Amino acid sequence: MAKLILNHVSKQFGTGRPAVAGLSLDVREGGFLALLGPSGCGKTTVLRMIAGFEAPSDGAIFLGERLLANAAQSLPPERRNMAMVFQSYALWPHMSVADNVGYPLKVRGVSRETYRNRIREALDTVRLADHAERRPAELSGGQRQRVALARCLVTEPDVVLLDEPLANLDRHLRQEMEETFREFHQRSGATMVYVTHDQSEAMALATDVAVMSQGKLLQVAPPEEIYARPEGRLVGSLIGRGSVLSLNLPGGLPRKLTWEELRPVLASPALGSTADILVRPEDIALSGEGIATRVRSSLYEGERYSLILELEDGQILRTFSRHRPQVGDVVHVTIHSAWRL
Amino acid sequence: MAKLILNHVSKQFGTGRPAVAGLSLDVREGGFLALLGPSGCGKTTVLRMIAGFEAPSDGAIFLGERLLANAAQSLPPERRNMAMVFQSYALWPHMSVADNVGYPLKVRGVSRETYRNRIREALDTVRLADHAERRPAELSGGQRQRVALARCLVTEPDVVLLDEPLANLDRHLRQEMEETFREFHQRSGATMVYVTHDQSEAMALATDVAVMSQGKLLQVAPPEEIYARPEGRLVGSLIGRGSVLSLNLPGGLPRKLTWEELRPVLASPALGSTADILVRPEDIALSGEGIATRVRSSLYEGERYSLILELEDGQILRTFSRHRPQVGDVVHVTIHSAWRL
Amino acid sequence: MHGYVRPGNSQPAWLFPFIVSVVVVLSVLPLARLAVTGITAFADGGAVAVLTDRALWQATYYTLVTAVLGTLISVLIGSLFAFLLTLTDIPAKGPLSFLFVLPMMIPPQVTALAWVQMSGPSSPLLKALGIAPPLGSPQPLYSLGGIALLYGVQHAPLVYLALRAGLLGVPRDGIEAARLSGAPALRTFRDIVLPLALPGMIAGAAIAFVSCIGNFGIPAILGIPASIYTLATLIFTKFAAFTDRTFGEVAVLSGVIALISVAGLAVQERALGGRDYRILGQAGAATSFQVGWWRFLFVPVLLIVLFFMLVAPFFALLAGALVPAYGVPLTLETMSFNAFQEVLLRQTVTRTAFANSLFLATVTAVGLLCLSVLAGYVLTRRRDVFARIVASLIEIPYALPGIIVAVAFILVFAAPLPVFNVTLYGTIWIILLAYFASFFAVSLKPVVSAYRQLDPALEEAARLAGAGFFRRLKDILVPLVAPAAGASVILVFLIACNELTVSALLWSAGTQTLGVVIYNLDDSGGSDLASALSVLVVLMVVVMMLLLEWLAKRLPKGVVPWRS
Amino acid sequence: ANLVLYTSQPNEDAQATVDGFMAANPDIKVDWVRDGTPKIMAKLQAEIAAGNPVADVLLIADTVTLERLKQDGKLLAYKSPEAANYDAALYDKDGHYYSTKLITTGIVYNTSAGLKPASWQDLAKPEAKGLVTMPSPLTSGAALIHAQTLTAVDGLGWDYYKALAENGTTAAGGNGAILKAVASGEKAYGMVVDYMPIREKAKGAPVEFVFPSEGVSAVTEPVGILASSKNVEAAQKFVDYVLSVEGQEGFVKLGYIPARNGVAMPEGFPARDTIRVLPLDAATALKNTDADLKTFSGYFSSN
Ligand SMILES: Nc1ncnc2c1ncn2[C@@H]1O[C@H](COP(=O)(O)OP(=O)(O)OP(=O)(O)O)[C@@H](O)[C@H]1O
Ligand SMILES: Nc1ncnc2c1ncn2[C@@H]1O[C@H](COP(=O)(O)OP(=O)(O)OP(=O)(O)O)[C@@H](O)[C@H]1O
Ligand SMILES: [Mg+2]
Ligand SMILES: [Mg+2]
Repeated sequence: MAKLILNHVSKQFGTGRPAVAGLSLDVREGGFLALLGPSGCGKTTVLRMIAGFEAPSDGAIFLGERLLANAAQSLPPERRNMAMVFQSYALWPHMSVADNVGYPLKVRGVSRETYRNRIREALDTVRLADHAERRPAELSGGQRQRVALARCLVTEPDVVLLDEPLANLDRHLRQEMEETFREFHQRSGATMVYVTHDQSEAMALATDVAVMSQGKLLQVAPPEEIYARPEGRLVGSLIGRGSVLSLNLPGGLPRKLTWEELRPVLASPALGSTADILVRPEDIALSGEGIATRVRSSLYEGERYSLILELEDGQILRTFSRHRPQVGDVVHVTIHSAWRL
Repeated sequence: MAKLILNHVSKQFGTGRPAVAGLSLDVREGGFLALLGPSGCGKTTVLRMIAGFEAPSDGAIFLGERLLANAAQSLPPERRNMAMVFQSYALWPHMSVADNVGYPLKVRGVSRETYRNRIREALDTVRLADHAERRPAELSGGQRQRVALARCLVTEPDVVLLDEPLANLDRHLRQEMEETFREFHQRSGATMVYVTHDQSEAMALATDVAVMSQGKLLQVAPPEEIYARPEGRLVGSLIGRGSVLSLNLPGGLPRKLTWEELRPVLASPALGSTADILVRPEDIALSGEGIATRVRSSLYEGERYSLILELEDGQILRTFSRHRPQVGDVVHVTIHSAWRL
Repeated sequence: MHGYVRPGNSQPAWLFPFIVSVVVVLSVLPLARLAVTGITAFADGGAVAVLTDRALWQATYYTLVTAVLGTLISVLIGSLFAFLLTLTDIPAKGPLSFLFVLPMMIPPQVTALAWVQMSGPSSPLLKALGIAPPLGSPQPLYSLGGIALLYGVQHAPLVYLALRAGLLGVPRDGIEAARLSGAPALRTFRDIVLPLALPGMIAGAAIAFVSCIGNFGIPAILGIPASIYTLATLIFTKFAAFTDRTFGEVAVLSGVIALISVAGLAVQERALGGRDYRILGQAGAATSFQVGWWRFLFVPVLLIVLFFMLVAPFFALLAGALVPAYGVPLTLETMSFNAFQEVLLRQTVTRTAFANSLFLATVTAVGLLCLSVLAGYVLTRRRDVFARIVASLIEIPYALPGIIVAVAFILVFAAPLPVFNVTLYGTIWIILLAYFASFFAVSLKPVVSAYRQLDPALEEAARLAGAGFFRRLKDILVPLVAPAAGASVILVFLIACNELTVSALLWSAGTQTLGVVIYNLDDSGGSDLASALSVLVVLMVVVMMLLLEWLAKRLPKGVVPWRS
Repeated sequence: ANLVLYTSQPNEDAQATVDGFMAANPDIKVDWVRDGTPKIMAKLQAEIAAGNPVADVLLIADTVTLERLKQDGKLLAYKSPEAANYDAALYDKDGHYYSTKLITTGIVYNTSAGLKPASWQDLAKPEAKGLVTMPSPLTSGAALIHAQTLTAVDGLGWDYYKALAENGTTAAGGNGAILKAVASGEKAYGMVVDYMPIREKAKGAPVEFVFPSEGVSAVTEPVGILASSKNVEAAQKFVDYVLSVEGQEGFVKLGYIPARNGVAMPEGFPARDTIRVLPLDAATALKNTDADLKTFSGYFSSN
């Protein structure tokens, strides 16, 4: 196990825009990196380059001292000792579930007994022990995804690549699987790279979160850090469910703003040069006082309502409420804290 | 547009356990039904029977007065005027994105101009206008899913079936797409059946939520109702992120329990016949008073920490906290309200 | 009720009956008529004598041994080419696969003769190397092994084309997942690629096997000198000494061939049995294996194989066309273009034959493609006994030697058709019908295996889009099975182009085919003319293939087998 | 309807014959089909079985084949006025068929071969071991007749064939294949019909043909009219034409020995009286066919 290093990696598919552009990233030894970013930003492409399915058009990838790939040469995937859950699962339709899961073991030539035990264990973990003899075509979407998961975790890889491994699972299974990842990570010490659209998943599992957009890396930081101190508008709006306001901030203020600092700014219209301010929903309190906003929409989410509030100048704030305000109502809010991006 | 009626529908795949067992369900005219349930419970199978890809082994499906299918006969899918987003997308690899999206229009023989306009609109909606000439193989996972979405919404179907249509999209797109569904639903009045694992999605969009498990229907109700008054342990634990306690309730209590009613029960050990009590995380307050619990785990989720608290007798409670307690700490909680399942 | 179908049924109600009636006309009727004639010929007994004749069982044994060995060899060569030229990055893939399709155009007799000469006492090659055997030493090709080897060489392109279509359907992420699991290239090939391409491979093997059973040219040249009779050559000897029992004997022999081919089909079903080949999600493996330095081994190997399969026989043909008489050494002085002038300018029948054969081959290839697309659909969707019977009935005519098919068709069609009161016999249409019957199996095989690999969701999505059966056939299914459809059309076209034995009995004035003309020229001592015409046929095919190459941009991806 | 001729003559010869006939009878049009005798017979028999034979006139192979058709009642009896000019052995006395030419089978050898054979017995000599090839009676009717003729000769008999088999002789394909094998030097000696090597030699091929001293067998390419013919008159004219001096001279021009008495020999052939044609009784030969084939394959299946 060693550090995974991406050094100025680019990938062109010949479509004009590069899928990945000059991305540099270190994943520390035994780290658990969550890779976030909008659809089509190049996450899968990064994983595929790490695994060795695509050669970088430029730059180099190392695992510790060992060169994995650069534009000229590339270690074949079968010699990288990695494992991956594919976004498309990539199950082998001609093999049973058990054979799919056991294939990496078979290639490594383990004894029959170990083979059987490890398959059973892996299938137990993903709750598919009684589907061992089925073919992938006879499984539901989530079951297929779980087979892919079991196959990924059955060996002892140096690097584990997970491409939306839980997208098709219900919440319960998801929680169980997250637990499995955590255990696996602790037990094996493998370096893990995890692509997901589910942020609470990412935050809960990862030691570091990387945010990409349009092939570029925007920020890497531990979860708490990236949530509390995102850099730039894109990261700010991508992480968490906050809203970004353009406000006319006076100079000399700290990045973390309090209600006292915000209140005067909110009252004055945004003119001239503006700054982007991130306001998290949990930092907004619906109270009788504060500034007036109009409820633009309120959506039931079970636990609470998710509100979109409109400021006077038309900018919006997102927040939650346990009660349902009527659309069009005027509510007063205070903003405990905000973050200048 | 008319009511969609599933009448005692069953489906056997010959694997011993039926995939769907005696399911009866009405989706009201122009309704928006969210279908929830654990992985492998038969959701996709229900959609496939409504679409006409699988014939029910037993029972019948009607759209208004019109029989769609029973065990003996079936209206072919091409004559049902439905649209579907497949869990596996089912894009046609030999066609460009635009052709994929436009195919249902082409079959309907619309004029060239309408054809082009409608495709452009649909692709704009899913933010793929500049990928119109690509092949599906050259798209990312989320982009493929969006093509499938665009194809589904391009015509004016009577019934729209959505099988995890947003599983691979980031939060922003997801919100936009939800908005699109809502608009589409209002504009077209189509009956929609929506399978998802994301409950806030389901709650926010649906007029009714149906919960399935192991091929059976457990409960159908409007979102607020099913969240507030779930029937049975399964629905209770599936909807929302609550925890279910087994408690020794005295007789004569209402189903909705207050702290006053709960407090004595929690103090006494659960012996003899017990009742299942659902406690929602948002109904738990961490306060200096109340009963003592030990923090078993606390996971960062960005907005807040998700806690698992252990009661004295080992049962667990889930709740949230904006601050991070240490694992092993003792915290006192009060439970504002709970629900007897 | 109107518009309803049986549950789980995606094909229109008329489709299966339609296919059944086609099969009845093309296969059941002629075969049944032959059987009836055979039984009548045995009116006074004698069937037992034929069945207990040692020669019959000997021939059956030889047929089986040579066919099985030949199939193995052709699978070996065909797979080597298909794999290297479809999935790896070796250089010059296009030209190599272009050339590999050509050997099908060289009549088997020519290849056989070329090889006999190459390995015989008068071989220029061996002479040059100084290892030519002395005059009169036994010819090693006159043996079971020799026959099998030539079968293998002759049918390798069939396997190549069918397997290539299968390989194109293997999903790329499946290969990648295997590589990441730690499987090196060969292992991935064995565990993932091969099993997933199995339908294509088995289709190829089945075509090769059935072709071997029915082949006449190769065992006639290589077997008879060593007194090795296969069923096909044995049938021919029965016709040579015609008696009133001949039809009976021939029917029995044909029955044995039919049994072998049905058994072959059963083996094939068994091999595919119960498994699922539906590719889930995105297909399209494209180039997935880097050969690296191995290319310096692979490319020469492919070139050597091509030399023996194509170059040597072709130059034997060319030499035969350029010398004035057989046995005259080819030198600059003896060389003459007389034969070409004769066939091109003076023999009017050449033009007729070109026109006829082109017409027949084109209509057969295209017509059978349409039938195959329909039949393949039905046969993969309904997997019941009836489907299997229909599949066998389609198979049998191809397994029978052409002369039998022709006789059966004469029996049915020599008399005017009832009701219509027209006689097909003596027109080009009866040849066309017989071609349809003979080559249906060739056309169907690759298409069926491609259907097996299809992800059903793709058709379902089209149905939901509102596309009726023909619509989705045209827009979705056919483009998706395009590589197989391309293979099917090209296979049938090439085979029909220089077909001989069926048309030999069915032609009449004005309906000569190229095969018939070449054979007659050769048989009448004009071997130089025959060679010249064969060379011209090969050139014509090359030109047509180049035309296809030019068209390829407008055809669906994968249709043209030498483009990747 | 046109007169339909089924023939096994080579292409050009068939065309020449038909052209000659049509020149002599401008009001009759002829369609012809040519193929090897087995295929022509298969076609004809299948047509007969289907109840609609297309052919009117046959001009094929040998008297044994036509004798068989005659015995099945498939041939029409026609007494041609030209018959007077033929040996009685050359036509059926009831007029079902008439021989039209003599195609003899002798020995061809490659000019580079060591031994210059002069008799059939020479082929069984040790010098020819493994160097001889011949058409197989199992696939060629002419080869069968050849075998039946030779084995009826005193001093040859089936023992001769046995000796050939032991001497490594191969029995392969048809006459064309034999010629190719010998011309290309793959084999040194072969049994083959006369006109092929004589023609090829003229074109420069390194082959020589000999009429062995014991005599040669001959097939006579008889002509006959099918009983089912709907064109009897034209068919009779055709028979008369091929038997006439004019028709016979046409064959000579093509390089065949004429059957009619008093017609000159073609170029490259020795005088008619130096060639000893061995006799064959069609009816007897027909009767023994099965047994002879068995004997033959008994000798030749062991190698
Ligand atoms: N073709 C089939 N043959 C046999 N069993 C099948 C087949 N298709 C589905 N099943 C089984 O039927 C059950 C229901 O499958 P279905 O696909 O409807 O689940 P689902 O609710 O959509 O699950 P998911 O959320 O994982 O997609 C599963 O247990 C699955 O294994
Ligand atoms: N084979 C290809 N050819 C051309 N373009 C491609 C190819 N594969 C991916 N792309 C493009 O590269 C970009 C990055 O794709 P990638 O699959 O890495 O995105 P992603 O971040 O994984 O997105 P998602 O979350 O939707 O899966 C996308 O815009 C996609 O269209
Ligand atoms: Mg992706
Ligand atoms: Mg599903």
